[in-house]
Amino acid sequence: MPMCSIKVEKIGFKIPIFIIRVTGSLDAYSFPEFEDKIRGILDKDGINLMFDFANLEYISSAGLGAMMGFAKIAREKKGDLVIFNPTPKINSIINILGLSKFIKVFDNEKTALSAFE
Amino acid sequence: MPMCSIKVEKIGFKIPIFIIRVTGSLDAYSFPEFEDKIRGILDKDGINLMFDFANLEYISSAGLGAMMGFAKIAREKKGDLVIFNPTPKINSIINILGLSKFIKVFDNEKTALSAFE
Amino acid sequence: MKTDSIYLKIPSDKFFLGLVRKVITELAGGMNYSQDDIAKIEIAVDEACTNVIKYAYTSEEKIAFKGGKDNEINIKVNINTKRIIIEVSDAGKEFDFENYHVPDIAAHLKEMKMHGLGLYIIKNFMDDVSYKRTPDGVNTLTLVKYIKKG
Amino acid sequence: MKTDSIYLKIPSDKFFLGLVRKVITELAGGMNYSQDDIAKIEIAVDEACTNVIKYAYTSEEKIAFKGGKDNEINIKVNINTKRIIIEVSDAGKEFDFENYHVPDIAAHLKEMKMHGLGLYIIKNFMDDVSYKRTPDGVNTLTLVKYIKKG
Ligand SMILES: Nc1ncnc2c1ncn2[C@@H]1O[C@H](COP(=O)(O)OP(=O)(O)O)[C@@H](O)[C@H]1O
Ligand SMILES: Nc1ncnc2c1ncn2[C@@H]1O[C@H](COP(=O)(O)OP(=O)(O)O)[C@@H](O)[C@H]1O
Repeated sequence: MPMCSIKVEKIGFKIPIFIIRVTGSLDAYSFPEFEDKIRGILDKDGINLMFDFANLEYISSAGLGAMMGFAKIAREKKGDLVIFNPTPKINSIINILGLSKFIKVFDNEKTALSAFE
Repeated sequence: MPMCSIKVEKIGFKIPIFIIRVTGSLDAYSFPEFEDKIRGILDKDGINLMFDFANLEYISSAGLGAMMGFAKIAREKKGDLVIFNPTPKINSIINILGLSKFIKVFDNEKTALSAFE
Repeated sequence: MKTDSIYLKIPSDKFFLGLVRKVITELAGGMNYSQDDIAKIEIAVDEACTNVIKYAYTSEEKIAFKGGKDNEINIKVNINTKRIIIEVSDAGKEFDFENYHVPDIAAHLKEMKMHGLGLYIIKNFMDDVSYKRTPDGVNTLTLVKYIKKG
Repeated sequence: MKTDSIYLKIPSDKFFLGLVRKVITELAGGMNYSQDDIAKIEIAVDEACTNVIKYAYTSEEKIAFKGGKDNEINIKVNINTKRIIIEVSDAGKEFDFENYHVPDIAAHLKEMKMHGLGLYIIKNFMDDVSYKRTPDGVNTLTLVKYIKKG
């Protein structure tokens, strides 16, 4: 029932950037499948990740922790992970928890892209 | 919790027509207040009623029965009652119950207005 | 076949009808029903609970389930890959369900009558509807809807 | 002051977390909480139920409440105009809540650690959190959130 799906777009500048658009609820139920998919991207050449959270309705600690974990892996590979377009609800959770100190959060896709320039 | 609110616009052709835009859920909880308001309109000069159901999420038998009752009163006073813009969900309920045989249902505001020409 | 049961208990108060609908649509929405069927189950359960609030529990007398509080409605939802079964129970007045006949809805609507739609909806929108009253005074209306094979 | 109790019982299965959130947001949404507070209550209850599923009930052993089925989670919500109280109960393993200390979240995040956020969220997002285990083996985590006066 708590569903989460992603759409991945690969855009090519000097380095490839993966835009990952997340839809639904990222909770303990939907988390394993989500994690598998993102790990699959990280395992290949995906070290620059942009997460579009516009259609993410809910995120629990499982999802938030995973974002931290993915960011760590991406940075170890000299890439980065950013989030853009979060709903006010999710933006507020990210801020209260202090996650925004470790993962950059942008208002929109354009400003998020600038993180990789 | 199951809230229902209405916005009323009076438009003047030869005869006054009341466009009633309904938002929320029209169930047994929200029904009494809704009925009071519509009866208030009918009691004055409101005999031509157009119900905008675009933002009506839910309607139960209390609400459906009330629409029949209002239509009856309006017609006795030589007016009429029509519905426009129902969501697919509510349109389907109205059709299955056969209410659409007794109350005209239109796709949009323009065609609904034509009922009063 | 795995079968899950979910229980919801609410005070007999119209205020909680929206909650009941949320629970039902969330559960039915996770199954293989068409949008139309989900809407039918939603309204049928809403009407069943509305009737309990309106007719089974009257405002004058408070009645409790054994060990429960006054004027509660118990909703048990049992789901598997084939169907949903919803049991709506109360400890209120008995209802002579067997001898209640839903009105001829076409004639009823022709006369622009406002009442009597609730049980018509329940009986016509669900595949199976039955009523039972146990000796200890618990009334249960059981609603069943099967998943159509696509 | 009128106080209402609503009960929800679900199988210990992550599949039903979405249902729990719907119930909680519908109830809290009908009270005078800010959107932020509703989101905090929603995630706190989700984390509490997630922990029961992950840690209290393990997949090897099935445990039931007295008279209940195996591996169920009981959620009792008590609401009035002042606050919401949510009790999440299970019949599973005991949790040494008193001696569990949430991590220093800033340091934790600095090291990009992925775990241990759940109880931090529960304790920081709710006004009052307590744990109790009764002699008959029922664990209850009680979460309280007050309505701020505007
Ligand atoms: N749970 C119940 N307990 C007692 N009487 C009931 C119950 N449900 C329905 N009834 C009776 O059946 C009648 C028809 O109910 P219904 O079809 O829902 O329409 P309405 O509520 O508009 O009358 C009611 O008027 C009532 O007399
Ligand atoms: N209901 C519970 N029963 C038993 N142990 C629990 C329970 N809830 C939490 N714990 C323990 O507390 C730890 C911290 O939980 P939490 O903060 O939710 O983070 P995480 O689940 O990511 O480890 C868990 O790893 C677990 O050992």
